[in-house]
Amino acid sequence: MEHSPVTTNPLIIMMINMTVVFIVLVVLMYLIKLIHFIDPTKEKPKPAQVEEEEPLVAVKSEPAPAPAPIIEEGISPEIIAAISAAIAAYGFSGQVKAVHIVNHESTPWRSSAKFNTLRRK
Amino acid sequence: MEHSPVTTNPLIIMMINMTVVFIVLVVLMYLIKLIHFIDPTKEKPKPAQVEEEEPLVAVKSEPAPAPAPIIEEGISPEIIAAISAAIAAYGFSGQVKAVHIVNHESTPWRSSAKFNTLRRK
Amino acid sequence: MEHSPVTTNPLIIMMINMTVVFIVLVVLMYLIKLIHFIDPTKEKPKPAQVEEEEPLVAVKSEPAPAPAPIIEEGISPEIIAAISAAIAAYGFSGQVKAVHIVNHESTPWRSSAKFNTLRRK
Amino acid sequence: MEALNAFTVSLQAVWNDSGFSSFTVGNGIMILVGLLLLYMAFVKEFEPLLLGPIAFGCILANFPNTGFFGEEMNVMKAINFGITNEIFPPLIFLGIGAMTDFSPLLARPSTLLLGAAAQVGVFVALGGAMIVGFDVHEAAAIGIIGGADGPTSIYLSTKLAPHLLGAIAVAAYSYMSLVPLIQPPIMKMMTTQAEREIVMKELRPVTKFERVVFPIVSTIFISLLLPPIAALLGCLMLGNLFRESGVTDRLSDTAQNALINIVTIFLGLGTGMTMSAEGFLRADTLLIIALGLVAFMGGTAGGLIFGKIMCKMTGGAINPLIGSAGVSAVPMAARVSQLVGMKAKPGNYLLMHAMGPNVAGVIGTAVAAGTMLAMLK
Amino acid sequence: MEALNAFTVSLQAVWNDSGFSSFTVGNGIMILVGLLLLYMAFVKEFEPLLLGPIAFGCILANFPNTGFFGEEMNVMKAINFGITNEIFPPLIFLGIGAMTDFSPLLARPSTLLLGAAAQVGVFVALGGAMIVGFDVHEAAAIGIIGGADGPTSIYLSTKLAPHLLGAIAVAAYSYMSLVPLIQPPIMKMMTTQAEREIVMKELRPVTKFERVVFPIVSTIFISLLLPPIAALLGCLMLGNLFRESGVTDRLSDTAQNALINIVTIFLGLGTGMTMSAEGFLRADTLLIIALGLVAFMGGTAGGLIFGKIMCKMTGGAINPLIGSAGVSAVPMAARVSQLVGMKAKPGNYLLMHAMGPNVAGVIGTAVAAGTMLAMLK
Amino acid sequence: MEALNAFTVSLQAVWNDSGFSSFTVGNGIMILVGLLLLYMAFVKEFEPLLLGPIAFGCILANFPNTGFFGEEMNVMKAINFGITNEIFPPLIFLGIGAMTDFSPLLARPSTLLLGAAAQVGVFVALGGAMIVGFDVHEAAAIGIIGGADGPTSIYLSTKLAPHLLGAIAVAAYSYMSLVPLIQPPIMKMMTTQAEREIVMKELRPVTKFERVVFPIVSTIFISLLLPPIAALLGCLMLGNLFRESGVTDRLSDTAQNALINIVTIFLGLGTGMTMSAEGFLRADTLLIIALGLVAFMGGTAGGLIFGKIMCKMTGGAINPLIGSAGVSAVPMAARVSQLVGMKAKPGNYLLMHAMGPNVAGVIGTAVAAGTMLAMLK
Ligand code: NA
Ligand code: NA
Ligand code: NA
Repeated sequence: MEHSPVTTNPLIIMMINMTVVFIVLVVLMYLIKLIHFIDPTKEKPKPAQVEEEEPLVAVKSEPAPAPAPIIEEGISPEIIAAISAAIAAYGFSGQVKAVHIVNHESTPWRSSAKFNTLRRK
Repeated sequence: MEHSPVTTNPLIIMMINMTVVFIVLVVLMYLIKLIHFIDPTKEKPKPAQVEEEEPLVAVKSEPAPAPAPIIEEGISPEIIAAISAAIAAYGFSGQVKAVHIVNHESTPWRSSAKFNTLRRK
Repeated sequence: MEHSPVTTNPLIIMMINMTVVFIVLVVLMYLIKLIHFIDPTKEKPKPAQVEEEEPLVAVKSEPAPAPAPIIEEGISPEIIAAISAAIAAYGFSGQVKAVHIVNHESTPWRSSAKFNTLRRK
Repeated sequence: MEALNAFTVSLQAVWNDSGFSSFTVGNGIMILVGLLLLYMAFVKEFEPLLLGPIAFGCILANFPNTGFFGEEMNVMKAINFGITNEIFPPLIFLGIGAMTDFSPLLARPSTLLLGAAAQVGVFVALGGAMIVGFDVHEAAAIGIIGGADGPTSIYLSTKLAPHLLGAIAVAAYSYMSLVPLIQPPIMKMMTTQAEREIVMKELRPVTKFERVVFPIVSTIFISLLLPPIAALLGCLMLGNLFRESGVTDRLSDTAQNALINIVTIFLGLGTGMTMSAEGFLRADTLLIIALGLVAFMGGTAGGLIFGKIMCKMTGGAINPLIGSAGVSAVPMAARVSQLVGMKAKPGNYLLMHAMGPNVAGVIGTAVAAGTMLAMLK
Repeated sequence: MEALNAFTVSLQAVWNDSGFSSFTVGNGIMILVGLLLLYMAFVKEFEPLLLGPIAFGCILANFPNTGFFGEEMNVMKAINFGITNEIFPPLIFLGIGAMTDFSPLLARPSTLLLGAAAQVGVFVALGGAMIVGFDVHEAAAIGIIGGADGPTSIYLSTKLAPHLLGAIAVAAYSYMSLVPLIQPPIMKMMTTQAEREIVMKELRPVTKFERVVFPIVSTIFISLLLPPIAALLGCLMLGNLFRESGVTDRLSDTAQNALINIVTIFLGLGTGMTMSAEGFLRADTLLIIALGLVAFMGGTAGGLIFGKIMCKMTGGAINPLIGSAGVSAVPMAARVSQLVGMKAKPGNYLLMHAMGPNVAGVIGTAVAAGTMLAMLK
Repeated sequence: MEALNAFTVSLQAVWNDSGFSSFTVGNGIMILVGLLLLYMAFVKEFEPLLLGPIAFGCILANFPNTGFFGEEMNVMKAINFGITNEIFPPLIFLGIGAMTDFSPLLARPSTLLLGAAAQVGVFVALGGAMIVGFDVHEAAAIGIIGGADGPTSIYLSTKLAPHLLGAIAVAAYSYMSLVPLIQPPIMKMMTTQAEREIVMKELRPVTKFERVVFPIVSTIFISLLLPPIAALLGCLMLGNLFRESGVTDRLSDTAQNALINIVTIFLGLGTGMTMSAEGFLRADTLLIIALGLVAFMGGTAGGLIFGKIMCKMTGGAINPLIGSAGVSAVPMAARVSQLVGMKAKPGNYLLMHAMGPNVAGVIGTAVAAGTMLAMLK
């Protein structure tokens, strides 16, 4: 299927291609939203979001008995850790011990460049 | 070597094939017996088989000083463990600590389905 | 590039080949010396070589506070260990704990034949 | 205006060359089949290591215009080359050999007979397939499903009936996963409570000599008698030698890890990619699936019947429940024997005893495949 | 005398057939180029896993009389076969998929738009390349450098402009390593201090259902729309399925270790071996390197601009700094977003948020490649 | 009656197509040879990693009617493709390079001369082979046995005398394992007690710079001078670079584990499968084995003589016992030097010093192979 391009104007070629890329990724975005919408395993949204109440300084308050993390079925520990880290990062919890934010962080593939800024305590 | 089958009768084809399979595996059975027969490393059969004396209830009798397992040269620890397990399973020894019955049990290949019924103590 | 050999005299063929091998490896020897010569990371030779003073019997003299090994940048720990071992082997130091002389020693590739003569203490 | 025109024409061109424009109902159904297989593989955990890649390959194969099957070489075509030339199944067997412990079989060689008897399912299905109209080559490939041995099924199918490869592979791996559902009712029906309660005598120790000599001798004997499976059986036994020799652990380790995993990905993907709509969406496929079930049940029954015979002949020393393990499906079928035995009499550990017929079933199925190839090829 | 004569003639023959006698200035320069690349790879640590083998391959390719490119098959020719037939890039993507966590993208799917916007660099470079005189196929292959995605660049180049493969691969991997130098100035220039200080809301949890369904759905949708990248995207998503299914850890492990490492060695060596003096030592190569930089900067800017738009539209919920991560260069670009964010406001952890556009950029570049292939091939 | 008739005919057909019906005395003897090699590999532990697969391949190759060497592609034919096109030896060398530490050689570069001197065995055997009637190509391939380097022997044999591959590979790997028996008597005979007691000065430290630059420089120099071994030597040195660069541990690890193990299985099997009765059961094979022994002994003597010369020239700084390690057979020959040294004077640790000539011998043999290829090919 060898085509002769419909135009030789670089600008038009750029616009066409860019448009197709955007269309594809926008559709993909809606597909992800659809997956989330139909997800039979997702947690129902909770009425009161407790996390937003604790102040930033409470990060170190380990003596206080922190509630066990709510573990949904089907969510991997990494995700939980990541979420906990996000919460911790903004000062809402004193309970997270160690965090692997994303798996690329720990794969040897990229081991030459390491950031440890997110590892806490 | 493309043959035209000698018969189109399914029943006869079945019988022929089944017969060949049986012949092959029967010969293989005798080959295994032959291997065992000529095995220069095999232990001579002992006159008195002590294991058959202890009753089933003795499985938990750990305080009694159990004899060290007789280790033949050329027998891998797995086999010894397997044998010990067999003995233990039928109540003749109180000495086995941990058992890998067959290697499939521990390979990751089949890790999705795990039985631990044979692990004791 | 199929040649007819210039001679069929085995002796001459032997001499020619051997000469080429020697020429190549001699040049390679000088290349290694050149690499060492231009090496921007190499340590300057020290005026006094302390190591040659201690007697052989001092190998076991651990109580004496041995100096920390001089670690050049760019030298792997294995090399240091190897060097330390060499020194230790001739009795000049009481400080080496464990040595991997060459990596073949520890690769599984050759694990069937193991020498432990160089492992000390 | 030129811009807008070019724009429309270009989008049109992308659409025209896309898979959507050439998409057939068949493609759609096959993608649904692929999704169903993915569900079976990943949610129901039916042999996910193989059925996962097979399912994904099935989906990939049904995207139009990908050029996977065109003139030009590409990664999918290279994988297909390994399928159509039977390169992958022997390499899988190399790893399986390195994972297999033949000791229970060597300790009680009579269990080879159970591994032979369980092949009756193969030939029952072969006969059944011929009766419902498949030709003898197709029937042989279908029958092998009853062998409960994935690589052997794929090997035989590519040689005798490549157009049925997808259906046969899917049936073989699915039923292997269903062994814990298919076998127990048959086992209970065909054995008496007294038989199920039989406690077997412990296995004798097996020497390293036996474990090393067995793969060599069996390779020589079987390969000489049935040359068409020399590659398959040779690789199985070479892998086993790597395991048992005691001096080639490196090779054993790689055979049962990196190598088998890489080949498994390719074997699965390549097998799935043979699943075109024309080949798969036919009444034949349903027949194959039905015949596969017959084969599995036949093999189970065959093993049990022979188990009962051996039980009689040995004066009750053999628990017939280990017979059903002769279908192979290692080690699932052996576990089923154990489970049913434990239900009849708690503490009746049959697993080790069932491993004999279980690994014998692998050899038995390879021999059955060799027999059929020798007669038909 | 015969001896001495034979001696002289033989030495002369060895010299005549040696590489020295056929050595060209071009070979010499290319070996120097290879040495420079080795220096970049091993001392400057520019993607050493790929650039190391590429550099070594470049050196090997410039030894005369090795017969690597002759009639007879040999190991280097076999590796070259895997390059020219696009066999290696999909296998690399299988491993990358097994290493990739799409959760941040699934938690905030709007970041896909940033992954799309960052592809503007690809097309800016495409346009630029056409303007400076490359034909449209070459221009597309050059543009893809801006995608910051090695395997995709190699895949597209082999399909559209194989003679430029070496220069494009080198540019792509070099700039990927230079992301921490190239991006920060642009990021600081294009964003305000207030924007950089924006703290983003934590990501919602993502279920296993989402993580398993996403690779399947995206494979189906994108492969149907853009069949030319079905192999590449299919392998990426199959690898991701191995990772996420929870029941195929063996395959995931091998895909991201033994398999990807083996293929990386071959891909690098094979790519380097396309770097002949005639192909590389041209003004075009400098143009390609310049255009590659334009592409990277364009992509960074595109992502940032769209980040600013999203920031506005969400009332300040999106920190525009995560936009630059849309160029992919996983996970380097996301780390750059984090670093610049932390400099603006200590404690402003953007890494996780930037991983969304970052992995979206991988998909975006594959889609851009597919689009260009659909239009041009 | 039809049934019984069909039954008989079928059994007859199976038998006729079986290997038994076409079995020759030659096959039988070769299978015995294979069994003997298996015994040597697994019981006597003669290089079991290579000799095991070679032996098994030899057995497989001598089953008639397997179709391994027919028109149709199959796994064994695919493996054979990798042998006949010299694809496997360079990949083995990639792993060996990743396992090799050149530091002892870099610390004392004069030991390269010992690695050169030990090649005298190669050329002695070459001359001997020509004298007993082999043509010069065959003689070169036979001579390389003296290099004590399996992959190089296989590489050269496939290029110059593929019909002798099996015998040469078996001889090379067998003698490598016999180094601890072959060398010590020669070493004791050719050295004085005083020489054996020489304690060598410790090696100087080697910098990372040297370890990284050496493989690059030696690849360039040797490949330019001897292009026929560019693939072999390039792979050896690339593997070494993976090891020494410090930033490619992933690749180094895979090269010396998964990759080398997979290729070892294939190389061994494929080499063994060239061992047909016609090719192997000839008086030539006995000659080759005898010449191989001559080569080994010649190499040992050559290394020792040069060691004595160096001992003299350095005023007793070099223990001549390290000369015999120049035959390579890494690290066995170096251990033999150490053992003999320790017997002469307890505490005289020569291992590290002998590693220099030992790894030099690998390079020396590759150079010898390159020289012969340059002159003869
Ligand atoms: Na079976
Ligand atoms: Na990208
Ligand atoms: Na050598």
